[in-house]
Amino acid sequence: MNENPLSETIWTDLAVGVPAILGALCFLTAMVAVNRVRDALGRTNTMSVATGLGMVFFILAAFAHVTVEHGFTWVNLGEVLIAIFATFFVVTIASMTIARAVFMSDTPLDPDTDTRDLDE
Amino acid sequence: MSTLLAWLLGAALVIMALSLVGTALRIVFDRDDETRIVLADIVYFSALALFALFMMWRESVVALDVMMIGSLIGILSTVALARLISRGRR
Amino acid sequence: MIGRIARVPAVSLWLLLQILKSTRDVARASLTPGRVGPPVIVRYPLMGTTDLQATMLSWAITVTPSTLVIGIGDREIYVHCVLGGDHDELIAGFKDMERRLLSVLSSKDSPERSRSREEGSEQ
Amino acid sequence: MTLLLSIGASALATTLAWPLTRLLGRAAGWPLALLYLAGFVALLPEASTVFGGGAGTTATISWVPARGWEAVFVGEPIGVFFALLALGIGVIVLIYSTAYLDKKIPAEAGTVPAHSALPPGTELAKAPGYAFYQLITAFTLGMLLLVLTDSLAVLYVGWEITSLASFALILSSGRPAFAAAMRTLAATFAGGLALLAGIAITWFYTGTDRISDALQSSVWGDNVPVATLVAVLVAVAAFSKSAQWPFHYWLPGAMAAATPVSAYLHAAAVVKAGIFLAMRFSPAFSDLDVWQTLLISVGLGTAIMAALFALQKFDLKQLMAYSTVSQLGWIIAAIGVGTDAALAAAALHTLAHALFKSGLFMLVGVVDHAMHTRDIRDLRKIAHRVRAMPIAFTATLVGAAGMAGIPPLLGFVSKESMLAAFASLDDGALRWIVLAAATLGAIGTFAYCARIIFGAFIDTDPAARATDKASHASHVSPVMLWSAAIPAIAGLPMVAWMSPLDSFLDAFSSAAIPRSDPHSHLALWHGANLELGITILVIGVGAVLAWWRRPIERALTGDLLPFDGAGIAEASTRELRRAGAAIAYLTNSDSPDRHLMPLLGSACGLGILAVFASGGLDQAIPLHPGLNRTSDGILLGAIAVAVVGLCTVTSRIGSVVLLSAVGISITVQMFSLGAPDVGITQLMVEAITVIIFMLVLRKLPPNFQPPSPTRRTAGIILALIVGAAGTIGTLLLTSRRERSEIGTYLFENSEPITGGHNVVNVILVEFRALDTFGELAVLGVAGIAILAVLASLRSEYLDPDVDFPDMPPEFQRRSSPHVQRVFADARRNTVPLRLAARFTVPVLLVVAAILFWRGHNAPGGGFIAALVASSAIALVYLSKSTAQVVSPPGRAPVVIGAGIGVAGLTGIAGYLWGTFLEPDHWDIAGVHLSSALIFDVGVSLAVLGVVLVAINVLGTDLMKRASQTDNEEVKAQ
Amino acid sequence: MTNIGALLPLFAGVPIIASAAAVLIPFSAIRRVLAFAVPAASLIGAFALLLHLRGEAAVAINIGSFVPGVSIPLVSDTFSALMLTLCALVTVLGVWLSDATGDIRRNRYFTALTLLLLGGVNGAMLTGDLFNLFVWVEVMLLPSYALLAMTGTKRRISAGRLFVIVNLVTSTLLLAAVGFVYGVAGTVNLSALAGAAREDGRLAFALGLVLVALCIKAGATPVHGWLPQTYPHTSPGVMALFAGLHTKVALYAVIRVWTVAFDLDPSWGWLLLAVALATTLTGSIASSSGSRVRSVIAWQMVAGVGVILASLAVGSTQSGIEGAPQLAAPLVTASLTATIVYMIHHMITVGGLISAFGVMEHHYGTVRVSGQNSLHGMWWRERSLAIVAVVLVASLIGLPLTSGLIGKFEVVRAGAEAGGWTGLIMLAVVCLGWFFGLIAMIRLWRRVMWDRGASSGSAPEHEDEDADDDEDEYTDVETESAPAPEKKIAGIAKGPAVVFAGLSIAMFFGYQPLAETVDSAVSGLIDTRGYVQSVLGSDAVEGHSLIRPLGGGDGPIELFGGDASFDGERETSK
Amino acid sequence: MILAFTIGILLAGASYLIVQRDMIRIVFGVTLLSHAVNLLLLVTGVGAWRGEPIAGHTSPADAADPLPQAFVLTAIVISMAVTIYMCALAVIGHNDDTTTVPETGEAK
Ligand code: NA
Ligand code: NA
Repeated sequence: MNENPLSETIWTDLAVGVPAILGALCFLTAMVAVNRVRDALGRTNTMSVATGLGMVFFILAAFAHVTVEHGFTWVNLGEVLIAIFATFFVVTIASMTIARAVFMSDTPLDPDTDTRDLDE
Repeated sequence: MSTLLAWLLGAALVIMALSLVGTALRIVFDRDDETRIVLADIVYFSALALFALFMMWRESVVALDVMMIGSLIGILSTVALARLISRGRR
Repeated sequence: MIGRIARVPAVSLWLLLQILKSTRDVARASLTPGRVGPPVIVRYPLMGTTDLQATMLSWAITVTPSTLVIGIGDREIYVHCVLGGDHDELIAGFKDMERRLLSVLSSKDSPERSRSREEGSEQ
Repeated sequence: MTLLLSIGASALATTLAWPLTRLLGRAAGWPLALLYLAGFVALLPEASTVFGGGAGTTATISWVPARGWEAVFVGEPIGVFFALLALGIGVIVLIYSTAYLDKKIPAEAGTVPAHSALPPGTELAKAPGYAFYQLITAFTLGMLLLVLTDSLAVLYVGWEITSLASFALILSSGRPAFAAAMRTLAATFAGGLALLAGIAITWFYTGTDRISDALQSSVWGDNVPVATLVAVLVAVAAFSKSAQWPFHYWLPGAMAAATPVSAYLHAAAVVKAGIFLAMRFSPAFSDLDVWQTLLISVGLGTAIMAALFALQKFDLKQLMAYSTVSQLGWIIAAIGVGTDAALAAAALHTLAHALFKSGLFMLVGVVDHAMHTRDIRDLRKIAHRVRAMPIAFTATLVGAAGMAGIPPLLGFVSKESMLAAFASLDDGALRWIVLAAATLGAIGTFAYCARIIFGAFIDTDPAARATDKASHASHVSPVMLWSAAIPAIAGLPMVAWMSPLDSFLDAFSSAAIPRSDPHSHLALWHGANLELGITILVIGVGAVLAWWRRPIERALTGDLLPFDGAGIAEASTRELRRAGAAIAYLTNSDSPDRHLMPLLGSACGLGILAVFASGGLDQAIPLHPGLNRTSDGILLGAIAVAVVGLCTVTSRIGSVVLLSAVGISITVQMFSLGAPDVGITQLMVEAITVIIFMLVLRKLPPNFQPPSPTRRTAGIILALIVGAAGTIGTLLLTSRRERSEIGTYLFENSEPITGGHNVVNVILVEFRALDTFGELAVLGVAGIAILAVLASLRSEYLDPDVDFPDMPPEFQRRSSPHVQRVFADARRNTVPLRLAARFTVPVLLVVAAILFWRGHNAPGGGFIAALVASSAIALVYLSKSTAQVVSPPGRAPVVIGAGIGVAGLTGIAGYLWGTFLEPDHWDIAGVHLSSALIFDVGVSLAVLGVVLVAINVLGTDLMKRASQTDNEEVKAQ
Repeated sequence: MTNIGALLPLFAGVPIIASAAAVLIPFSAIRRVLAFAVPAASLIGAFALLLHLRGEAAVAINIGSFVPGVSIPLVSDTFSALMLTLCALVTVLGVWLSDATGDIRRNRYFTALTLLLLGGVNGAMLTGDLFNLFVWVEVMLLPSYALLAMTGTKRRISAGRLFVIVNLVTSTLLLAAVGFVYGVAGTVNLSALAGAAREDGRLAFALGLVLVALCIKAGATPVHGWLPQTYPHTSPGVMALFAGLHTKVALYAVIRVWTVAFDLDPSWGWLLLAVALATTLTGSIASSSGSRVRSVIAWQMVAGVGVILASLAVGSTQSGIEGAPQLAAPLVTASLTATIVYMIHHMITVGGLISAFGVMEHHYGTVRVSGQNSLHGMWWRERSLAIVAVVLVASLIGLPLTSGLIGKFEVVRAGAEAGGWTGLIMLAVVCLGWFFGLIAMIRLWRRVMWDRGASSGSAPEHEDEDADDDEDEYTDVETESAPAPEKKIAGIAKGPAVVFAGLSIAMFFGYQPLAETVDSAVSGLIDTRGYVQSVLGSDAVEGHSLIRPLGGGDGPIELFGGDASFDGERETSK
Repeated sequence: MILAFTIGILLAGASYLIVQRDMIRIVFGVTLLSHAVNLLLLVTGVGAWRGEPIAGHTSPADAADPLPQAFVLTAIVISMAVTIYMCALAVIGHNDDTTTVPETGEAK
């Protein structure tokens, strides 16, 4: 274990705390949005605020925290990059899979949805 | 841990707890399976986020490991649940 | 080639900006009273031809809150836009996005890049 | 020694019975009779000693020295008397059988076709098969063991052998005898259990297995409750064997058996075993009121009841059977009186009864042989029977007269003695009641004896008188006739020669009543006394009844009692079956709730007991401080919401989602408890299980069946109880101690001993590798189990072909055909997914490799690595545009087998440097290697194998194709 | 090798490795050989161990040669060696039966599953660690889940589901109980827990929960129903295996925990006795119903478990006894003797009954006791096998010349030693149980052996019964929907039943050597010092409490009687 | 102790679910049950110490008891194995109602 902690300053606190708060706010936004929109497709759409963006913030916060506590290592950076890649890219693609499945299901769409492109 | 960080993390924790419970309630009371599956993703990542927050209080040697593995395999349950909606159709 | 790689930061930054903007839009729409939406489903004809190009565009659209790719056809994708908006504006937005991506994903002389240039100049 | 010789002769007879029968057919009875005779003779010296008042010999055969169970045999008057009876009557019965049985013995008993057509009550088994001699000799052997032993254990063995043998003998008469045989078995088995209990209590309170010692114990006098209990148990056993009320019903039913069997049963063996038991235990109980009351009341009651039954019967064998029941009632009552004179009288009557009853039974056989019927109503249609069977008539007359107690026969003497015994009772009122009952019984006896004579030989219907049917009587072999007649008329000469009996009876009664000093003096004439008066009364009234036999017969038609024993037995069996069905019904369901409710209930019940009944839970020990964290509370909330939701949703998909929510919360909780390995494992397991659930749920209905209100209520109540119990249990039984020393030890010594820093992983692969070994076997075999079970099903059942549903109507409604085509194109639409997988899978595999390698020092190891690799496999499966197997058919079991094998062989390899599963550590080129690493490879393979199986089998149509194509290669999957 | 205990792991290890081999080997002939050879080897090994233990109280190995108390110990005394021997024997015969009825031939993985089952059983019989016991029980159960669901009647899948669920929940209960034990005592090493349940009420509760779980696995009332509900639906061979192994492993563990940890605690004996007697009555009464031949036998298994548990419990029912082993020695001895002997008798007898009737069922293609298409007329058609069955039936109800009488005597001796109302009630109930068993056997006898069915011309008797029979035939592959075959049962198929019956008779006449062995087993159970010391070393103090409550400030308690090896260095047994 | 209530709630939910009709519900119940027991096992290590038991990383005074964690790991994997097997049983005949017998046949 690389033990090379940074000295804790207000900046390190902010480096950890602010992404955490932002991430949490993303989750909150997603939760509210998910409750506001009227169909499953809309919810799939808005949730990526949390799963994509919110998670990235938390990963950054965690990385900052570990770096502050134990110092920077390349291994940690690699892990963080993989994690960001996974949430930002892979999970987003997965939500397309859900979206298609939802659209192809019997779930009614929001009746106000403009679907004229589907009629062609 | 400094007071500022404690406050920040505490606030984040409260917000997360709120959104987690809100999502969970929605899953319970929504009759709509498709919505539930969408929300399952949020719950999953909320849990990872909570883990991240907790580990900032208490040391964990696996903090980043878990964030990484958790993100990597997040796709599994998402796709699996999507397949549930389509009853296996790809 | 080097030029394409050099464009990566710019495109990424632009995309990040789009994401943040759109996050703000979603937050505003859902945290303020009034209806969210109404949603619109848009058929967007692809300029790109390869799987990678289609995938990357779909990803970029999806990762942006409020837009979501729900189906991929041979030369088209279907996008769900939860916040609604004008049909043609949305198409134009996606076109802009695809053009930026193609500037990274395909060589200058590839047919899709030239088509994207043509379509861009039409506007 | 003579005892053993005698038993040996009988045992030899049992052994030789089968080969002799095969060799000689029915003539096998002759050599067997000779063996019996030898046994009888061998016993005579012993008899002369003990009947002369001397001490008998003792012989011991070792059986189970460790338990002190030895086959001890002792020469003792009561036993020797009964042994002589069994052997003596046995000789006669065997000789009789040589003529009675069919010449050609069929290979199988009861297979003679004609039997099934015979009306009930007809004698079935003149051809009892090879088993006949076998069983009847076993019967004798059992009887000899019973009466000659001094060991309680052997007593019981002998007792049960006689039960079994009589059951088998009756059963071998053929199918209609079945019910009777079973009643016999049930009654005697019940009695046997009473005896066993009695023996057990005797054993405990007297501390000895020896009957002679036990009987002399002071317990019987000192501890009245125990003595009473044992007395009742022994009496019940005796009643069951001697067919006393309420067990009287089995004996007449047993008449389906062959005549020699009946004769033997009634005269010398089974029923006499009960008499023997009562006499043998008499020394212990003769002073007990309950013994006296029970024996006298049941004995005389049975005597009167059975006499009435006898008056009612037309089948001569049935009549004889009830007469036996009634005579045994007398003997039992006499034993109950308990004086030396009474015991002597009982013994004398036992002897007399053995003689006349065996003779009478065999004579009935003779009549049956000659007239081809033994039903009085049929016999009446045959004229001139006396003329046809003069010897049989004479012998029957003598025998019946003996039974009726007419002077100057032995039966008269014994009956007088018994009456004298009754008259000697102290209690005035009791004395007169007993005497009155005895008189009634005697009158009945006289009447049915007359009925035997008149019914068998004399009464002839007017219509039949003119005919001369008797001339058509079959020839009866002289062997049969004389062997039947001799015991019947033996009572006559014996009266003239009674003085030797005196000493026998003295010896006998002093054995039965130890503190007495008996002086028996048998005589025909004891002067004009009460007994003589009763006899005269009996003969007078009896003669009148005999005269009125036809009207009485008519009057007694129908059921005398509102119920009969057989009916009661049948009804109780039916009720037992009903109770059994009710008990079985309680759990007769494949639905687990019926089984799980009591399961959880009993676990909680124990908790309640532990808390309230024992007071053993010491709540003074406080909870450890500092147990709570904020995270616990947040997760509790999340888990609570999800669990409640999980219980209430009816949608399967919804419940999977909620289950995942619980799972992921638990995972976080595990991390927060400082268990990183556990947490990562749980995270991976969650991911894999969700996929499995998906594979399964897509084939099941979309919604659960709504529970019935009852089920819901029961479930809620159960949930509340179990939840509360779990909470209380956790609060009481955990977190109230300091660190466990083992935990501390492991934490401090993992690194010094194994070089590993990750204590949990070190425990898994080194300290508790045996657990892990078992666990990986479990895991691997789960895959094998799935394959094995599914391979045993036909595909149409395994995975019924339901029409793959069309695109959902709502989707079709909102989409143009073109749009539908675009969305339905799986290949095109899974492109991004495949692209993502192409990046993710290698990353996951690298991560897996790293986790595997670092396991000893940081969270990771074989399980986690394999689970991560499995998730890569699952991702490959999920991202394909069609459902394809993720490994070649037949590969997954190989992976599993290899995994278990590698781990196991690593264990064996431990013997190279130590013992099984002992780890060894090497430094190779500066890299620390441990044999545990190889073990971990096995672990990983097992995990991978089971995931491969699950995905291949549940996620594709592999099994279906296998069973459709019969392709062995595919089938191997 | 100086320590014979080092070989103990092979009892579990070799069958498991052989199981892996059976998965890998593509040649059915070799798999078949393995199926016989491994249990036979286990039998030989166990017997050798039994002989070896005549000179020693117990042998043990601390797996991995770590510090005693930290390692998982495998330990064998006469009792476990005896059980190992019997289990291996039952496995050999069960495999034989399975081979005769085609299970092995038809199912690719039968051998692998059976060997793993054996490995689990052996492990469970040897382990001296409660958590490890849980693991072995799982090792035993998982193949069983498959064996049950892959052979037998059409209802086997349904039965298989029930079996899995009940056993899984029970296992989880066991696991929770083991957890509680650790929560209270800080160890799950049985030797370290010697006598501990008597000293601490909370530990008594935790270990009591262990016993509850084990009793459920044994089929004790009120959680008995799963057994007769599931066992009859599998094939005869598998049922013979289950009957001989599963409940007996559970009973073995009950006895072990009861003697070592509870030290036969009188304050709980009455509860165990009540459960046991209820089980006896339930099983024996219910066995008089039952529409399948083997469900009657399964109910008899329940009854037998009741008798075994009652024998065990009655040894602990004399209240007011301080230090039971010393004061109530005759009672405790009689009780444990009865427990073990009746268990042995029951394994043999029930195994034999299943073998005899199972072969008939298989050959004649029906499992039903009555009605159309029932199993009937066996006495007339299969005389030799029927005679064997009769011997076994006699054995079941305790008639002479069979092991049944020996078992009966021992049980009665235990009841008699207990004396008083307890002994009386126990004797009365057990006797009743035997009587009801007789009634049940009479019915079985009449239906299966005696009735000639409709073909004999007369209508079958007692047609009114069993109206509630459910339709399920024994759909065996070869005999499916075939009329009674002309060919009679092959001699080789009768083998297991004959051997079981022979064993039963041998146990009657040759009880002496067995009695000596059992006596030695019992003395090992009463005086657990040998067991404890073989695991924890000769310094271990018997019944030393491990519980260190909070605030008990009297210094650290020496864990293993001051064993010096506790300070870090791995103890080497070499 | 909060965790006791978590365990209690899990047990309650498990008990409710395992007495339902559908095999899958029962499987879910069993899953909850094993969650409960796994938590219980961890709690037996006394939740006051929650340091990750990595030698050299966590101080002995703070480290959680590693033995229960090893127990839980074993238990988790076993219950995963059984869960997979139960799922296979549940899906046979596309009928997981435990109150009816699934239509099944035997291999040829
Ligand atoms: Na989006
Ligand atoms: Na489990």
